[in-house]
Amino acid sequence: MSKEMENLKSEIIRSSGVNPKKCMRCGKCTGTCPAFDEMEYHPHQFVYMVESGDIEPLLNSKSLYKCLTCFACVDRCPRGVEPAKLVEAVRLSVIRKQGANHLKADDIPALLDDEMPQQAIVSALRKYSK
Amino acid sequence: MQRIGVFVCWCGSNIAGTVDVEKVSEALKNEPGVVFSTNYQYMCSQAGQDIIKDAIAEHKLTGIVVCSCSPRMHEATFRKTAAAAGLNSYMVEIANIREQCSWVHKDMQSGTEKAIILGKAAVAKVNLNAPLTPGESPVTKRALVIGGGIAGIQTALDIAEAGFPVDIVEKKPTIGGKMAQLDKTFPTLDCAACILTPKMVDVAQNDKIRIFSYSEVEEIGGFVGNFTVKIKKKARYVKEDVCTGCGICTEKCPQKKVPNEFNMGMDNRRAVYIPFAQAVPKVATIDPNYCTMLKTGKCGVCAKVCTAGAIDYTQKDEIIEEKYGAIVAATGFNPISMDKFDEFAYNQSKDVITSLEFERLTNAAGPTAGKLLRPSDGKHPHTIVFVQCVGSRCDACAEKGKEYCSKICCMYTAKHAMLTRDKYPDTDVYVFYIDVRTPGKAFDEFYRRAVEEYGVHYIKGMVGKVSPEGDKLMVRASDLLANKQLNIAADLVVLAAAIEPDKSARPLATMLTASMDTNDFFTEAHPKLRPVESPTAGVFLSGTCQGPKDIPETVSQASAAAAKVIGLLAKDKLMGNPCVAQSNELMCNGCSSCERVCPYGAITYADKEFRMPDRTVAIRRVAMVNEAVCQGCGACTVACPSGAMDLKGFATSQIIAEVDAICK
Amino acid sequence: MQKITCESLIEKACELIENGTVSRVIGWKKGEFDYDLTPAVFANADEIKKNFIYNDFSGANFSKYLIKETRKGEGKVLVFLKPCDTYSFNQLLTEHRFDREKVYAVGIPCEGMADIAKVKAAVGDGILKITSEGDELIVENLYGDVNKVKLADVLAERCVNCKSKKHTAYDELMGEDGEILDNNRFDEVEKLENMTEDERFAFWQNELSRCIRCNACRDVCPACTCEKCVFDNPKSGVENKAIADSFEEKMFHIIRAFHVAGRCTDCGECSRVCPQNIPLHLLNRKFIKDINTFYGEYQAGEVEGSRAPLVNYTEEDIEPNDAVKREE
Amino acid sequence: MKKVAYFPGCTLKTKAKELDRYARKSAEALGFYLDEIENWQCCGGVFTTSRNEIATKLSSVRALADAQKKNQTLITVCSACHNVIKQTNHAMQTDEEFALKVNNYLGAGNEYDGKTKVLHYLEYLRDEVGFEEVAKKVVKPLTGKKIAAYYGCLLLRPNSVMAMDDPENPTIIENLIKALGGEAVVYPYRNECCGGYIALEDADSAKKKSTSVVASARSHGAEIIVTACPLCKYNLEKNNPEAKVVYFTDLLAEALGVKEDGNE
Amino acid sequence: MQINNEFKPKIVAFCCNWCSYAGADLAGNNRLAYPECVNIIRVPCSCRVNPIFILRAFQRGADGVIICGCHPGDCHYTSGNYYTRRRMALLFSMLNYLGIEKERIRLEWVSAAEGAKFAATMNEFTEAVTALGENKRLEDLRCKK
Repeated sequence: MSKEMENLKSEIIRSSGVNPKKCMRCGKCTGTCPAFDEMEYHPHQFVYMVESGDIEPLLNSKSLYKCLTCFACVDRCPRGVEPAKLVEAVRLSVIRKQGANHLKADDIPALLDDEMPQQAIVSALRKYSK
Repeated sequence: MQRIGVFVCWCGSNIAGTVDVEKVSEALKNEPGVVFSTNYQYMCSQAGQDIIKDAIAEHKLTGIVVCSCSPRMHEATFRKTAAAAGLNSYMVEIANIREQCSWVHKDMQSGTEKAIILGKAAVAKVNLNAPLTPGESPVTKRALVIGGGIAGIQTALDIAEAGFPVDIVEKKPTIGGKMAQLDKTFPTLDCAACILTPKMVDVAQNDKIRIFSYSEVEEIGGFVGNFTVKIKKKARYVKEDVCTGCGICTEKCPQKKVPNEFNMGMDNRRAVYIPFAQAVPKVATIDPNYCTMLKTGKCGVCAKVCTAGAIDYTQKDEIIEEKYGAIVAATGFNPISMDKFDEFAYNQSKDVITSLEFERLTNAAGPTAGKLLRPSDGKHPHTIVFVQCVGSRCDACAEKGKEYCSKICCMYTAKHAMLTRDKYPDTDVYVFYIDVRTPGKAFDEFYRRAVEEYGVHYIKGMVGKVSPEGDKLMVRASDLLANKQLNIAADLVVLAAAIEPDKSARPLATMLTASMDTNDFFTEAHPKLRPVESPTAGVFLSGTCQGPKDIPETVSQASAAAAKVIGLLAKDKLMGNPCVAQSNELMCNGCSSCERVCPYGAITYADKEFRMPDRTVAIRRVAMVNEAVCQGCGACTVACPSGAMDLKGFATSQIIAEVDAICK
Repeated sequence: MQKITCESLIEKACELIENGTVSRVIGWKKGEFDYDLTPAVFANADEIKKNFIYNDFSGANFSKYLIKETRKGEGKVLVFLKPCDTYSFNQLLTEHRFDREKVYAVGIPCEGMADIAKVKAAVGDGILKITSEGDELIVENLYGDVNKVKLADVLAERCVNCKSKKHTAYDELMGEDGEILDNNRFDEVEKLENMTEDERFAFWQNELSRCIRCNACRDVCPACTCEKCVFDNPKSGVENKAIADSFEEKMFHIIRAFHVAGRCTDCGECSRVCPQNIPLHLLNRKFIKDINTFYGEYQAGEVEGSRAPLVNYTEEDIEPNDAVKREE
Repeated sequence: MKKVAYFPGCTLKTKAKELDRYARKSAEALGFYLDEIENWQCCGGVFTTSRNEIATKLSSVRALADAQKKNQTLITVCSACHNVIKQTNHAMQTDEEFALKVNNYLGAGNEYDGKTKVLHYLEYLRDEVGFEEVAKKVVKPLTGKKIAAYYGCLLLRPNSVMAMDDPENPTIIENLIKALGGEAVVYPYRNECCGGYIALEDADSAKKKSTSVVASARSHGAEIIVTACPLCKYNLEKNNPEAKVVYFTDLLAEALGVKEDGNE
Repeated sequence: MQINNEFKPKIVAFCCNWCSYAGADLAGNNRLAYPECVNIIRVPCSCRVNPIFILRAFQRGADGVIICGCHPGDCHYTSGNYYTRRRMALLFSMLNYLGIEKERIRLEWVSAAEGAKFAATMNEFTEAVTALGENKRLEDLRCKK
């Protein structure tokens, strides 16, 4: 593992509070995930890849923005690993970088319709931008 | 003042090579109490032992020190030597000048100096030794087995076989336990009833065995060899000795809507019932929670139809007190509740069942007469999903699941899958697994057969959610090897629920002062070398109350426990280790510190009268050590603030004498 | 809050002895001066009315007296317990040291007791009379001077760092109950911990070398209630009647503190009675602090029947080698 | 009348005014008053689980601190606000390092110690008012209506923090429906995600999820779907124009007889 | 330095009968050398070691005291060493608080199989105590010759 990845891994673990070593690779998170079809890397892969330091592919993956934060994986994990928190931490490590926002305020008007509640906009901004 | 003899062994050149043995025996001559000191090539040889015996006689020795190899090697030898010469064997101390001196040091001079120091320490200790006699206690030659499952049955049969009377206490109306509910057994696929029920009959017919069914242990007192136990025989409202087990009452009882626990509540029984055809004892029991007569005083049908006149609505609980020399815990297991795992929809659909329920569904004596039919609509299921590790290996939160592997699920699931495919080849069977664990004779072959010969779909992954839709159960799961999420429309979902110790184990452990782990499994005296004994002397462990086990393991452990019990009951008297704690009543505060650290429950308290200096009498609570139970660890001696508690053979004064001798 | 006065206690004591609830009363009796009170047992109302006293110097913790007193005679013993005393009371009950049935405990609130050394330091020697007025003490001396000192300024050390105004045991409570307090009682221990090894050694060498081995600390300690003390027992390996060497001082105080570790209620009596003013409570508090950090908060005497930390364990306890800071 | 601190949230002031209005009216009919805290700010809509994300959680902490000053329980109606505020409160209670950083931001004198009790309006009805009491106040029972509760994610998960109900087999809304005289339809997708905020940039994904929720409710016979979340309502309605989705406060107000247009 | 080289400390090792004493025997069987100054006292269990014994050893001239027991969880008496661990944690901390050199006292878990660990531990401990020199802070002058 490169020094850089080593640092990134420990930052992700620290900020998420998740211990990926607890994972016993049962795949219940992935068996549970409602966003499975939209993701290229699935919850159990996030856990495994962070643990093994193979984080680069995750940083560039659209999967980061497909997690619905529905916490189903968090609740159902038999080991208390909380994969959603790990996905969030990886995403934050990307969007916290200068200019790396996934969603820009300027993009929003085009995405709106009349009925969409404010809640959707603020939530998406929280999830996708810094 | 002691008259001490010192015997320095050369151990050929093992000691004499690095230690000047002559100098050692010479130096120790001048120590207080020493009246004789010599050295010899091999003290442990017959000639060496004769030197010791002769010296004891000739010099009227009251204590001896042997400077030789480790006491772990020859302490027992020299104790026997001393005893043969009429000296109390606990008047012997060993100075370990081989393993802890000559073998680890190179220099003759410093090695000799150290040997002298070790010898002096031993002499200092012996000066304070007192003759010790192992305590003796009689043994009640009767055993109690708590739990009448296959573990309890096997233990009881083996003990009875050796000629000792044994009682089984079973809280249910019949013995047989979980195994009686099973259909087939892995890996040989014998029918469980075919191999269990003959054993149950053996138990019933063995005149050394008494069965207290529908009974519970209320109170346990005493200690190894001398337990006193109170057993509560719950009122079954049927005279056990009169009932012929004809079953007419169970057919005529008008109360038909009682969930049948033997069939996991999947059908009903009457208020008066015999759990199953081969029950032992085969007598009826009236369930007071449902019996109309007992609840309202109106009915009495069973009494009318009983030609034997066995029904007795006035029966009361009965307490029986009995003495036992040994107690075996065989309290067994239960599947955990599925309430906290409703992502699998156990509480939302009747067609989501546990593996034990599946056993009943496939059992010829079960609610469907052995036909595999869905509980909801009685249809034949075509797609069945088995989910492994439901609640096992789960440490997300303690109230939900169990951190341990339940051990038996992989094999019984393979069995279920295989038998289903065997009987109903038109069924698709999926097994979701995290790992398939099959250590055991012919186990992995069995699992492979399920895959290779019977075409069971084993999928590495876990079910995330089961959604009842229409008459289907939509199963969403992962297939980790294919990196896919699967959606299977199943007809039946079977959950391999984790197993946990029976709830009665915890209060029983408290009564026995036997220790338990955090999961409420009984702890072994030693996990490797004494696996069927509890650390509490006289208490033995049989079956799953000690940890998850399959039937062959349970039976072997049950027999092993029986062997230990037989070994104990075969003795007329128990000889204790005399190096036990003793409490000085005059100094004891009665504060309970010692009791709290004692791992064996060897300490009890009594109020004693003491004559005070002013001639008044004061009553004080003081500790008393049960020498038969104490194992001599000494934890109490340090917990005791006043120093009232001391350890024979390793007394405070003796250890201090050794410290002083070494540091001089 | 209702201020408890000497009169109200006398009234209560007389009432309980006259209505037969109790047969004896443990209380304070005036000594030579207003500030040197001695514990006493009263058997009738007249004695109580004549000699019973309660003032800002009624610091003595009576819990320990119950052991001997409850073994004597018939009937119950009345004891007045300040909040801190109830901890000792509970601890002794936990250790089965007296029969609860033979005691009638009346909880009394406490705003702190005065330390005569601090009073003398404030107003000088030659004190004749001390009375209390509001939150002040009025001190009259030989020379006819009348000085006032605030009670808050002359509080005994243990009261400065009072750990609780809440009674943990009583049959009857006079006044209102208070709360368990936040306090800074470990500050001094921490200060010592932060010194170097050499500095700590010098500090304690200086303190403990003053010990005259009078055994007052042991005799007053409500946890030191052994039927026979190890220091009086020739077989214990620590017996010694007098200090003969600097080692003895350390041995005595280490073992004394160790024997009460996990049982000490931090009542501060040891330091209060030490004629040499050795801060002995700092030894006990070190153990309390360590126990709190290593094994979780534990206050002896807070809950009757609780399992003391030294007769308990978990599988994950700290290793002794790590219990001592290694980085120095 | 008993006052409880109330955090409405931004959507309740705009797109989901009826959720707010009927919550207040029903509360009064049931004998408590929603005391809107002053100067509240948007909760942010989602809780960022990262332990070092401080700034985005401050508005929630301020709301919690406000409620504490009033010495009141803090009630929310919107599922999202509820989730964010409850999770923030939990972090303040359990993550010392986080709490310290937050309190440094809040400044001396404004620290928050985690002692406010956060309840969802539904919890308040169940635990404080009691569904039996609610049933007694019903004047227009919803008799004959087949109503499916839609919980979504935010009310129930993560269960260790939300601790509102069994996350896999919840009963709180069903019991409310029963108390109001309606027939509760239980269906497996009631705790599945509607797609949430993803609707903004991946409408297809949201559509997939929302349609399966509605299909599941319908296949079990539901006529009306009830929710507590404006975003859930949006997603379900947008992707299933024929579905009738209402807020639980709507039904509540109707049954209690405090809804103006009872004939909709 | 000269003095230190000549200084030979006196070390008392309390070893539990079931694990550490057997570990010491194994060190002997394998001829793993350690200094002569280490003298072993056999106790049934490390929980038999009273703090009084330790102080007594220092009083009588020991320069270092080491307590050895079974690894936690392996105690022959199931729980003895857990109590030892608590007692010694408090005692060590107290001695250090009084300014006694922390290197003079140690607790090690040595199993019956760890002969090599026993020898290594004793070598290391002796070295540490030798570096400290004579025990002055807990000495009893009357016991010095």
